Amino acid sequence: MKKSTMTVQEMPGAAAYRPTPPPAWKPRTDPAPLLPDSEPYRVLGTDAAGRLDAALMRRLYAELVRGRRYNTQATALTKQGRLAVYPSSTGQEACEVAAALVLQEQDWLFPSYRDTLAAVARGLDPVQALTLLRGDWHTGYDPREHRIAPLCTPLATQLPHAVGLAHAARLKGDDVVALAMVGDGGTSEGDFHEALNFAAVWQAPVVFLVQNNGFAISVPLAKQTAAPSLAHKAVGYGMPGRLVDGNDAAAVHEVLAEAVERARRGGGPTLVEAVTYRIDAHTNADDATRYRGEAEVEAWRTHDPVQLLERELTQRAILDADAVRQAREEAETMAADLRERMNADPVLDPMDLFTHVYAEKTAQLREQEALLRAELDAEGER
Amino acid sequence: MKKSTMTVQEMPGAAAYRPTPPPAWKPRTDPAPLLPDSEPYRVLGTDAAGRLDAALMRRLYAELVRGRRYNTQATALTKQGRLAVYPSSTGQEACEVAAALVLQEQDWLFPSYRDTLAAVARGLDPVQALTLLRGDWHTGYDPREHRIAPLCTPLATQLPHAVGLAHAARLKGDDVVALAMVGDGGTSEGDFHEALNFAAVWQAPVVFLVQNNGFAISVPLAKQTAAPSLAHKAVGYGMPGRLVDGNDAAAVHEVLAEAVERARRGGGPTLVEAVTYRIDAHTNADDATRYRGEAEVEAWRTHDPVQLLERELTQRAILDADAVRQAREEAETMAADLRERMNADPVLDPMDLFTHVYAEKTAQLREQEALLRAELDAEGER
Amino acid sequence: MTTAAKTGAAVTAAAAKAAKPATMAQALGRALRDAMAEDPAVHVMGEDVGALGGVFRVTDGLVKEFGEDRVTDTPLAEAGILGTAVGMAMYGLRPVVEMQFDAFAYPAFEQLFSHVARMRNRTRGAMPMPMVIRVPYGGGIGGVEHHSDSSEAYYMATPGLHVVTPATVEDAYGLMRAAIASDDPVVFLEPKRLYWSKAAWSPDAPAAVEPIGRAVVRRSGRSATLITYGPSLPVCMEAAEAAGAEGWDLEVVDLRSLVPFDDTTVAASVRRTGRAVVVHESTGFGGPGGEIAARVTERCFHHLEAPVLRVAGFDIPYPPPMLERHHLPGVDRVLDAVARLQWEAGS
Amino acid sequence: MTTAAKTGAAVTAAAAKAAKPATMAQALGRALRDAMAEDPAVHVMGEDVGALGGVFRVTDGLVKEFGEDRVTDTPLAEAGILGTAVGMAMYGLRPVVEMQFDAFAYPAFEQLFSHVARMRNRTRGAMPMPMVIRVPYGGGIGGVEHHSDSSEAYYMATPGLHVVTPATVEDAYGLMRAAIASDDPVVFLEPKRLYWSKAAWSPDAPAAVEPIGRAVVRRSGRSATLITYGPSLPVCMEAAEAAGAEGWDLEVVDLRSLVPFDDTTVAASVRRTGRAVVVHESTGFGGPGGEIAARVTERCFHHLEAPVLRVAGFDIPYPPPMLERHHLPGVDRVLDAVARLQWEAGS
Ligand SMILES: Cc1ncc(C[n+]2csc(CCOP(=O)(O)OP(=O)(O)O)c2C)c(N)n1
Ligand SMILES: Cc1ncc(C[n+]2csc(CCOP(=O)(O)OP(=O)(O)O)c2C)c(N)n1
Ligand SMILES: [Mg+2]
Ligand SMILES: [Mg+2]
Repeated sequence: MKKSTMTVQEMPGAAAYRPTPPPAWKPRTDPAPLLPDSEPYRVLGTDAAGRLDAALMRRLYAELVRGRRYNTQATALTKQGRLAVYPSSTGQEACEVAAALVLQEQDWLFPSYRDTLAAVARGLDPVQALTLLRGDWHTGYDPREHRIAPLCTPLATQLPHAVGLAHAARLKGDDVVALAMVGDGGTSEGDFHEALNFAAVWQAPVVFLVQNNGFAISVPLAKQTAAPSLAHKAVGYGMPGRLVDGNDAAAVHEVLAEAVERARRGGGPTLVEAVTYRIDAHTNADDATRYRGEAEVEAWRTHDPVQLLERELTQRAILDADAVRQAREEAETMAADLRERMNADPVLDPMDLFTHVYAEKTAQLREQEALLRAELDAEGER
Repeated sequence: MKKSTMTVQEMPGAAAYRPTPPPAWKPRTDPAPLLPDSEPYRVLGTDAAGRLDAALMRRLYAELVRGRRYNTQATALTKQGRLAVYPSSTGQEACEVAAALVLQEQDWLFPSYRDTLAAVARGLDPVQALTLLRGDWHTGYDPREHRIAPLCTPLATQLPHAVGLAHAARLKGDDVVALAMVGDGGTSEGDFHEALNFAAVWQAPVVFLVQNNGFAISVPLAKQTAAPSLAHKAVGYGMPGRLVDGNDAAAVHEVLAEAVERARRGGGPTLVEAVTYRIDAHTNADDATRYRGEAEVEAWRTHDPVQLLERELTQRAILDADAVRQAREEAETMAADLRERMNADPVLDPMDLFTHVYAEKTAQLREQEALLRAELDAEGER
Repeated sequence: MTTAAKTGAAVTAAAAKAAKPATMAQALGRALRDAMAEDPAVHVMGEDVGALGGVFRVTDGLVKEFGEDRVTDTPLAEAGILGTAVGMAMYGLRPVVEMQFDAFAYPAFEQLFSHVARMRNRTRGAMPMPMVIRVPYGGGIGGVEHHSDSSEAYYMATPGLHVVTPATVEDAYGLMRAAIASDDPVVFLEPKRLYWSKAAWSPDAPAAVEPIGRAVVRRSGRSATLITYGPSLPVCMEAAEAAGAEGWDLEVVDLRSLVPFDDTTVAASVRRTGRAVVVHESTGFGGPGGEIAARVTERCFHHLEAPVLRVAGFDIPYPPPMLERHHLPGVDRVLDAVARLQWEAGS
Repeated sequence: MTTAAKTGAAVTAAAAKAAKPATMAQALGRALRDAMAEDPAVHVMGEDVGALGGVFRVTDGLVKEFGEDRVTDTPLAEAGILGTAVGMAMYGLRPVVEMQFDAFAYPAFEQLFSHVARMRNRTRGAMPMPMVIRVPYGGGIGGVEHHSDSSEAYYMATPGLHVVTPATVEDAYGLMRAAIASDDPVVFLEPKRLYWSKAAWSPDAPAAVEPIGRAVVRRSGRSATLITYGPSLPVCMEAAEAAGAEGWDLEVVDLRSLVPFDDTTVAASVRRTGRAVVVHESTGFGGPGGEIAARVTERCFHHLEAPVLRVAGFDIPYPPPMLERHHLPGVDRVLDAVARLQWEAGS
């Protein structure tokens, strides 16, 4: 009680008072290096295109053509009832492909439901990549074998997984970078926030790629955020933010490659916003005419990632008519193969329902398994 | 199929190609006005102190003295078993008091469990404010009567409430601002992110006050965030961030008053980080010696909010010895009253358990009520 | 609940017109519309509820009629949606919140459990939470992972919430009106696979507002009682028809409200029949069936000829669409359970 | 589960020393320590688990012994904690995650329900989730709002999770070791009010690792079975003692594991006694008791002299500390239920 009735003039040391900065008040770092450019970074159509790596660009181009074809083929499969649903990435192929190409063998990709193409560009069998969307199982591949996490549906929930995995790899001393993909809508989820914060605090080797395609189903970006850009969110976590033209494959590749390299060097996480556009509806089941006009879509069609790259590379003689033809042929071959294999009914075993719930089946599950087996026997199905 | 096999040179309009910016690519606004100062804003000890409002400062001072006394008294009550627990705001009184004083009658305060003092400074009966922490009920007052939301324990969950209430008031055309309080640790929760984003998108009249007191229980700020400051998080939502010395009552009041005024004018939300320090342990049940040294605490004691204000006001002759004495006497009176009233056992009715679960008791609850009544009758308690 | 009473009167007063077929989705939308027209405090909010009309089109047309201030496409964050709705209710509004799919309500569970369900209790009645949380639930629509969960057990285990679910087009309207009129928070479970179910139903003379908490006997019978709700009601009705061939005359009770639970109607039926099977597609273990079987047994023990059996989804994560028919309780599984009701030992 | 086997061997091999009293919190901490010492893949993470040793001091001393990389004070965000733990488990670590209090696990429910519980199933076994989620639960410690929830119903209703809870100091050690050794995710419910319960227990010869999924008869009796777990075990033991005076010889079964459920032990007991009461402090409606009573009845119907009764917390939000004793099932309430087991009609 004594102390609190003393006036400050009577306080020992009061004269020498100088508010020294204990921890909560440490000198703040300059946010400038964290801030993204004010306009999306571009390479194609700019002077920077003069120093393009020809071999890389040809590869990127071939993958873009293949990617576009993959998207149209998968959408066609929904019409034939061969896929339950397909969230197309038509118009976003530059992001999908670049995300896959910047990673090394040992790195990990964390795709969302829209990112089957990124998984395919990384080398996954296109049929395996579509298992979730065909509906025979939730994941069609062994994530550890391919270092591709399962396609993730609950929005933004894959982001903390990427952080945890990258962190674990770093703790073990392994050279692994994780690249996680999320949409503009997904940035509004709490999991986005928590994941980026953990990543920054832990300085985890992870790259967050936000594909801002303008919409979360029907909801346009303006109803999603009031921020100067989604890349500006980086500042609040103390990580650098980059804003890039998501339809400029060369630019996306460069920015992501830099971020991956930075993470690999121990420089911590980066948030990349790639500005792009969803040319198709949200999925084949969606009716986009309810919430946007055709003029807007047409405007974006003139900024098509495949065409942008093709034109630049052709102009610079990095790509010739042969290479273009070859890319298309390869894409058609992939599509024909995909079509054919997807036309075969997947082999299903209803007893799989019980197989991987736990490491070992519980007595309860064994009872239920017996029930189903009896039903199937009665049906004569097995 | 036709289109996708055309080269870009063949495309209609390809020559005229110019990437026009549809919505997802709208010109980005300049983040500069959103960025906080690089050092916490101060008034006391600076030239700005020359233009202090004497009446307001005397009121602030009296409330700080009362607030400090309230904190010491409440802590004493835990030792006497009269409070289940008390999370003291000793050292943070400038924030607590300023938060209350900047609001008008019709505005709403959204306090956390640490902010009983803000509620008391707003005019709530000190005993009612302590009901939660005494343990006779979860909330001791009618939130609508006082426009003070229940003290909120699950971290950051009160923030979306403040946004929703402010938004609802605005929709109704009412002149209401909501001020919500949260700790540095609470900024890591997803609800913080979602609340700030909703507020910015809706341009809701709400002010977020983060009291950065250096710790979330034992976890220091450095393990909580890598951001330049917590105020920098504002940028990612497109709202202004302000960084203020949380022990400088004049500065906190000024910054909060500005933010409240801005919200009232329709200017939308503001994030304010007040840098302060938790002088006491997290609660009376906590042992702070496990995670911090006494030297750090001592350093902050020399930057005490009550003393800082007292010294400045005394030097500037805004406060004289009489006023100081009077403030202390009033504080002692409040403390004596609080002590006395808290020493009386609260009147409890076990049947209250069933009263406010639903608007009307379900048959099920009536059965359970009968069971308890029979037990109490058997015990002879009622 | 003056609002409810008023609403009931208004509805009864409406002139009856010739009924045309309507879907459950349409009936729900109509209930929202009528409630909004009557009470300016009712606000609809969620993901894609505006121009799109929701992914199931339940809110179709509302934004045109009532504007964006009352029909709001929110940012994509379920905790934020429910959390801001709490704030709106604190200020006296009556938010109707849409969770796009059952599994996507999980991020909002802290707000639901810790605030929506407790605010009235916390404040001794000073601050009620009149809000409806619409949750499309259940499977059978060929949805990929996370689009077919049955999450009713989570809601049932949370005191302070009402939990209702319609199984008919009429009830969809009536229960929704009652839910919006309620001064308590109501989790409104919408059976996805019944969205497109149709019934002759006139939107100009909509069904009466059902008081929440009353089960209904959908089919009378004397051999045994099928206790069910929502998506499993059609299954049970079909099973009851088929059971006739086996000589069983089954009664079917549609719970409609899981909280509060209508012990009176259910126990009366089981006392009459002496046998019961609970049917739902939610997983069996820890699912609603345990509670239901336990309370029926507590109340009807000496009337029971056999233990109350449960037919439910297996205790597994919801399977992929190509396998879901093996998971969902169908007519055969219901009849098998009926056959296990120890008929030989019976009266 | 080679790890479990190895662990068991190690434990058995340890020389038995004179037992000193230890608290449940200490036994849990010791289990964490031993597991960490044995397996470098085990990581402890959560809020305040480092220097502070957790608010209940369970992780006391671990950061000193194993460093901050393995005992990590995370940022304050439960979904983030569990979500990053999922990623760590994907990479082969075995995270032990602490949720500070039951109610503060709710923000992590989407990660728990949609990922932790399903990842193995989703990937056909390729990506198991060996992790332990420690949840201090239940009341009786004078905690203010949100510090006394019993949330086991939520976990039980989620296939893919194991759910265990110790009631004794020995089990705290044994079950924790088994949980960490398990290749499946285990929600480990720690009864708060038993943290300071003591037993003679030698940390140098700790209890054997209990296989998860086995209930245990804590007291044999012939009149009726009390089925319980965690915080309610001491209540039931006391009730069983007191019941002797009334002429009832009660058997007490401690479930220890809610998932998987040990039907064998429980049903065997009830078949012997012919009567049963389920006792827990979680709310009754939609709580664990319904499931337990239903499965016991399904299995023992013709052995039952009376319906299985339930003694549980009321169907209300957890009350403030000054009223909690009226909410929590105590000895009298248990004995009242036993008295209602229709003794007059019995054998
Ligand atoms: C947690 C959660 N809430 C809601 C949904 C339903 N949903 C699926 S996609 C989607 C929109 C996502 O938009 P965005 O993040 O921008 O990604 P995009 O689809 O544009 O690639 C919504 C609301 C979901 N999958 N997960
Ligand atoms: C959702 C949630 N998680 C955990 C807790 C337990 N808890 C209570 S206070 C606290 C630390 C909060 O730190 P901060 O936000 O900085 O506020 P301060 O206590 O410093 O005022 C924690 C972890 C909680 N109340 N709510
Ligand atoms: Mg999008
Ligand atoms: Mg703090």
